[in-house]
Amino acid sequence: MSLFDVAFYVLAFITVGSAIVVVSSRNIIYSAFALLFTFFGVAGLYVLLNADFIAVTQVLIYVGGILVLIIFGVMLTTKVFDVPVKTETLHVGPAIVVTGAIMGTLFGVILKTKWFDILNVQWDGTTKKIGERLMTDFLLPFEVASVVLLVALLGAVIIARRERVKS
Amino acid sequence: MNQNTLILLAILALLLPFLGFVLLIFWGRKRLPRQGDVIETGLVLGSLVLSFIIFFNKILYFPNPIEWKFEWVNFGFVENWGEMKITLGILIDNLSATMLVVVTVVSSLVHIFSIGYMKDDVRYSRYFAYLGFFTFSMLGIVLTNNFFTMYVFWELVGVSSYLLIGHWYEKKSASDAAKKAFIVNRVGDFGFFVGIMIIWASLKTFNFGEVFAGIEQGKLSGGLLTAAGILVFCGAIGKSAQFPLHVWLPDAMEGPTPVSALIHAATMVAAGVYLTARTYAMMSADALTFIAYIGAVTAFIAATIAITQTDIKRVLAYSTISQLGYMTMALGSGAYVAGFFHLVTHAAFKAGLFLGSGSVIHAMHHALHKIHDHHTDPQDIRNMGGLKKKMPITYYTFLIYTLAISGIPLTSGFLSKDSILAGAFAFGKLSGHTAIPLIGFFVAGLTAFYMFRLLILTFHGEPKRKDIFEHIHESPKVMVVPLIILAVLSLWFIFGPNPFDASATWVEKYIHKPESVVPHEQQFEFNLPKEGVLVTEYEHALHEAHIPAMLLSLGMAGLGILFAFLTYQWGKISAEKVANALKPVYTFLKNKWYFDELYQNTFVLATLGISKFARWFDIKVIDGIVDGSAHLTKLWSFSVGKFDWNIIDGLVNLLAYITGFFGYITRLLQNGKVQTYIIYVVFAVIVLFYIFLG
Amino acid sequence: MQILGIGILTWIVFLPIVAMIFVLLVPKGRETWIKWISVVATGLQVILAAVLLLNYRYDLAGVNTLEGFQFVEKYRWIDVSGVAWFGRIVIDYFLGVDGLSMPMVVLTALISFIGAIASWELPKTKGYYALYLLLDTGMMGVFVALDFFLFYIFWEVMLLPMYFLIGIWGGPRREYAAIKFFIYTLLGSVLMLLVMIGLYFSTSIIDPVTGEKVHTFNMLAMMDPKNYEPGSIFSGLHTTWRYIAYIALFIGFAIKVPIVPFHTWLPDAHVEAPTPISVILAGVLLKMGTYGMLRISFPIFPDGMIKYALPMAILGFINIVYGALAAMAQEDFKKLIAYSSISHMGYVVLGMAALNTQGVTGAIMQMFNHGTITAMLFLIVGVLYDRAHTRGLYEFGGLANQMPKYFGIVIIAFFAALGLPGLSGFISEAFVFLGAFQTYKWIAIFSATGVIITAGYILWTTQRLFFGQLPERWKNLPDINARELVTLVPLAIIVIFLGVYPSPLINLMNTSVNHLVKFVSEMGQAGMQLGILP
Amino acid sequence: MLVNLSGLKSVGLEHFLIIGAILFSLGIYAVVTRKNAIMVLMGIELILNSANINFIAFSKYSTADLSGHLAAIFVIILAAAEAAIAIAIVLNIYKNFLTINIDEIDNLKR
Repeated sequence: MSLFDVAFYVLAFITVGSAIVVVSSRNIIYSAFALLFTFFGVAGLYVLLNADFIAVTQVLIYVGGILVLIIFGVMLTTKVFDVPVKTETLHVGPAIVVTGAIMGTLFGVILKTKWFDILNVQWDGTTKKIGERLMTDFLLPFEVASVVLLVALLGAVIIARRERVKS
Repeated sequence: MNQNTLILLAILALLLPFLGFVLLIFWGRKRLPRQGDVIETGLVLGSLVLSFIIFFNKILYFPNPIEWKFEWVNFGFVENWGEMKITLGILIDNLSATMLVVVTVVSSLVHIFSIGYMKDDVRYSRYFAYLGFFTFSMLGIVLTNNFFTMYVFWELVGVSSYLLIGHWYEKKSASDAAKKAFIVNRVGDFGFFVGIMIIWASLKTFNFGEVFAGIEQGKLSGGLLTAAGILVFCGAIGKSAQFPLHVWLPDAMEGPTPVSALIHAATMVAAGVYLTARTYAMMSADALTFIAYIGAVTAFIAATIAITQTDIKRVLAYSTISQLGYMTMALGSGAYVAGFFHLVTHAAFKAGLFLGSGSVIHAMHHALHKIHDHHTDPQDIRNMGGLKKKMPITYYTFLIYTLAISGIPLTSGFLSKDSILAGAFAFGKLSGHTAIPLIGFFVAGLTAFYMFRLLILTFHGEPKRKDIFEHIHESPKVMVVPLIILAVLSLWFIFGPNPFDASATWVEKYIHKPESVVPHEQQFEFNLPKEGVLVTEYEHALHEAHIPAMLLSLGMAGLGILFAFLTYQWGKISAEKVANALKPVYTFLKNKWYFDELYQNTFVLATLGISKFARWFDIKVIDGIVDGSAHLTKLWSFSVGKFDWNIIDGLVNLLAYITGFFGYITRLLQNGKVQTYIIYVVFAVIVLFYIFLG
Repeated sequence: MQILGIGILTWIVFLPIVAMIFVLLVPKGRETWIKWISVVATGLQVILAAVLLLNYRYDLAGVNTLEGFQFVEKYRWIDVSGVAWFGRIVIDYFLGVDGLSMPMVVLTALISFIGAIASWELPKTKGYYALYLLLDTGMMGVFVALDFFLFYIFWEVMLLPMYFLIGIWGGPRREYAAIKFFIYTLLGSVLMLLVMIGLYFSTSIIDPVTGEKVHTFNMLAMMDPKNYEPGSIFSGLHTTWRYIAYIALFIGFAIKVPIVPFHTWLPDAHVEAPTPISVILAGVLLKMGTYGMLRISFPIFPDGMIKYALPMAILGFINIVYGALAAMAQEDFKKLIAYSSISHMGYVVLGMAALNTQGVTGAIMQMFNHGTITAMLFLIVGVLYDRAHTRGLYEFGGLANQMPKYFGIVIIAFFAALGLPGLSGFISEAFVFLGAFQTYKWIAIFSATGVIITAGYILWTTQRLFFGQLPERWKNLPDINARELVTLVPLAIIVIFLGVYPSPLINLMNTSVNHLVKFVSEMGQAGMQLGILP
Repeated sequence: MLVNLSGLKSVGLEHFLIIGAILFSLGIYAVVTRKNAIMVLMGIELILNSANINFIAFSKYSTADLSGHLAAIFVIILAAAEAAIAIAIVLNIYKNFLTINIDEIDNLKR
């Protein structure tokens, strides 16, 4: 059991454990915070996978952006002080069955499959390479993504804008 | 003057009255002067002049018949027939020439008389138009050379008679009489037409000459020939008011009196006799016997009825029927010339009688009008009497006519009647049908009796209604002149120099009995020429019968006159007592032998009944079946509809229900919650995964 | 003969359709245009008919020979191969006239024209005239079609507008009358259709275009026994199937005539229909039945005709007498005229059954004359009804003084109807009787009694309407007006002219009639002699 | 934790895939069960993360190039955009319905 393995298991534990908390916690605030740990765990896993740029991006965007956004959403839509921020669940039974089924299926598939050509490449740093490829092969998706982001920004603003003319 | 000119004149004479009709019917009432009466009268007078020209030319210069034909319709060549065509035309022989004169003379006089009589009538112009139309049709009958146009004009005469009888159509009785006249005539015409059909089918022609020639060749003989003869005579039965179709003529007196004179006394009713004379050659012995009996029966029935009638015109009407029966009887019994002679003389004096009665009625009418009496019948002889003083001209002319019709010497009637009776006498003797001369002589007496009864009651004695009598005046000149002319025409010298010898008259001289074309075995034996003998048995008998018949008829007439005077003038015999003594007979006669009632209750009611039944049958049975089948169809479709509703629709509904059930189930899944759908999606993905990869 | 490159018969048939399109295009509120278009179109039809008459050759017979037909137009209309088990279907657009159809074409043109004028005052002008013109095309087409299929199509085309014209513009019981008319006629059509199909599969001719043997609807081909395929249903002569077909066809046409007992649609339809439609119905439509017999039944089934001539003559007799009797019992003026139509069509049937020159000539003349006379009669009823709004015979009286002109016209029409010599009705009746007498003596004699009954009800009606005292309520009835006179006077002139001088009409049909009689009697008897009896 | 510890092989592709699968399943579970829209959103983030893990893992062990990384970048970009929009929508929903419980917003059914 190498250090790599140990690190993996630790990170896997953090990720899965916190994800379970996200899913199972009744309090939405707890879920949000547990999600923070999940994101960190995932970022760690990225590091293990030699994906330094992605790991950083993960932390920056998910933790710094999305999670903050989610917490804002929670804050804005939940009367934190009056009413318990507990959320209700519905059809838990079918959900467990279905998710169990899908998880079992995925596990079966993953374990049964003979994964060919295990390379296990080690990169020295991916940032530069990613940048190059973004500017060459993936230029169009890159630009489209920027447009999408812009539109999403505008859309979000318009949708969430408070209508003043309302009586 | 050649034949063609004569034909041309004949056509002109035929068309002149028609021209008058056309002018008057379109422009008469408003445009023409005096509503056109003068025009029409003038045209008929023109016709009269032409007729005289034709008449004298014909009998003086043309011994043979003049005929003109034209092809009217051509059917081309026809299988089993040959060249099928219908030729029409005009035939002028002595018979038609004489008749032409008779018709135009009477017609002209009636026209003139009408100017006075019909004055102030509402439909004055139309009246003259119809008179013109009648004259045209009557001349058509006279001049035609074939059965077809004979029938055509026959019917046209019927129509003009219909229109004239119904001239005062506001009166129900007038329009009823007109209708009756036409329909009864149609019955006779039906027989006539069937006869024509037989002739056409067997002889392929309508032309008189060709028909007779064909019969002579034996193309039509036996029972069919007799049938054809009798059926053609049926036309005469209708038009000449012979028994059993005589019922229309008395009713026809509803028309204006001059019309009665022209149509229902002198000309149209004589057309039947004329037709019989025309077709005389084709009459077989059986047909002739039939004709003779019809004539005799008619003469007898009508004479008996005439005795009891009180309406001046009805008496004359029955007398007309009786005289027509006489003529028919004469023709049937072989006295061809006598029959026709009587037609001619009768035309004059009967027209005169009617016009005379018209003059009386006219006077009565005006008198009643003066005293504002609108209920008294101006035609009833029981209201008259003593008119002799007030209307002398009318009286004396009327007297002459009465003498003529009674067959008193010095009148034309004596000449013709005597010949008829002689013929009947000979016929009765030879054929054994003694009833015919017996009836003949008896009716001669009756005729004298009822005619003098009429004369005495009307003109002699004391006036029965003084108030009316006060206002009676002699008729105007325009009415009196025709009376005088007709009276002159009723005297012997018009016809022949000897007042006692009919054979010396021009009628006997120029009109000859046509040779019969009937096969010998179908003729009377006594009519057949014998070898070595110049005259037939019949002619011989006729000659022998002359003097006895003359004496006997004179005796009968004298008796009749005597009784009339005894009863009505001198009051020796009370008419009422006699009537009461013979009550049933009197009632029977008074009611005209109940013919009208008989026909009404049999033929008319039966026809109406059948027609009602036909209507009922149509509505209830045929339409019942139609509607019934429609209902059945509806019922069937209704049950099909039920079936549809319950069974087929049931199935459909079941299907729909099942679908709905599944839909309901599915709807349960479809709860509108996104997350539920996501479960389905994921589940489906798993299932699909296992399906494709499992 | 062509006008603008189109055959004159096509013109005469389809001119009304063209006019109908114009009528439909007329904007709202211009009803007068519609009327004038229709009148002009039907008037042009009359002119075309006159042109036909002027160019007509009197020496050609027609009937069963193509060469004998005139103004022939023959084009391939439908030619479809491989239609299921039918094989190749060939239908020709085949028009032509001969002596049998020429009088009817003239009559149709004339009556349509007069009907169009008489329709002037009817409501819902556009729909009415459109249907009227369509009807006109149908009628004209029936009389000139020489292809059975085409004939059938025109026959049906006529049916539908008639249904609506009665059903919409009719009197109070119009729906009943329209449906009755429609179903009755449809029954006849079905029988005709069955026979037509049977004939189609029995006959075959060499197609001139491709040279192969094809079935045909050509009527002329159906008249020639050589064209019948051996073993087919109608081959041979005097077979049971042919008799059945003849009877079926006869009933099909008899409904239209109408022959008792298939006649009850007629009184209802006539009474309910508006005046011009009654005129068309009686003036033209009834003749289609008898025309169909002459054109189709007789020459195609001469054997059946000969065999059933006697029953046909008896039916003619029944029609005459029964119609007249039923007419006598009517209280409705129009119904009386309707029944008189039945009676008068009986003469046609009797004349045709006689199957000799005079009888058939009389029959066709009666078709023509009845067309004109009965048109007059219905117009006359219309005139009275328009003024008094009632047709009860018992309600009138004394109109002769109130409406003298009307009375004059009525007298002409009435006397023509009762067969007064000098008017056209007499000539045809006389010829019918003269013809019938040669073949069936007793039937002719008994039928002639119908003349007496006719006189009875006609005179009775005259008396009811015109004589006697005028009831107070009719004191203000106006006399006949100019437009009505325009419709009636031409007919009256024709009635009088043909009554005095019928030769023009007789010459028109004579060659054809003689040929038809010869052809039918020879063909019908040929089979008997050959002993091809079943 | 279905990993067989006794025969533990060194950490490789499978391990990361398993983590991805677990996260995916948990994400699905959150999306399906939670009423709160924001919780649903969190579930979606989990799913996206699981996908990213897979991309990166395959990139390292299987394809040996950076395509996976790039895909992951785009996923992250879209996730960011999606989160922004989603939150905006949620706020809007809250404004209109005064709740963000999805089961109460069943307009689809009507």
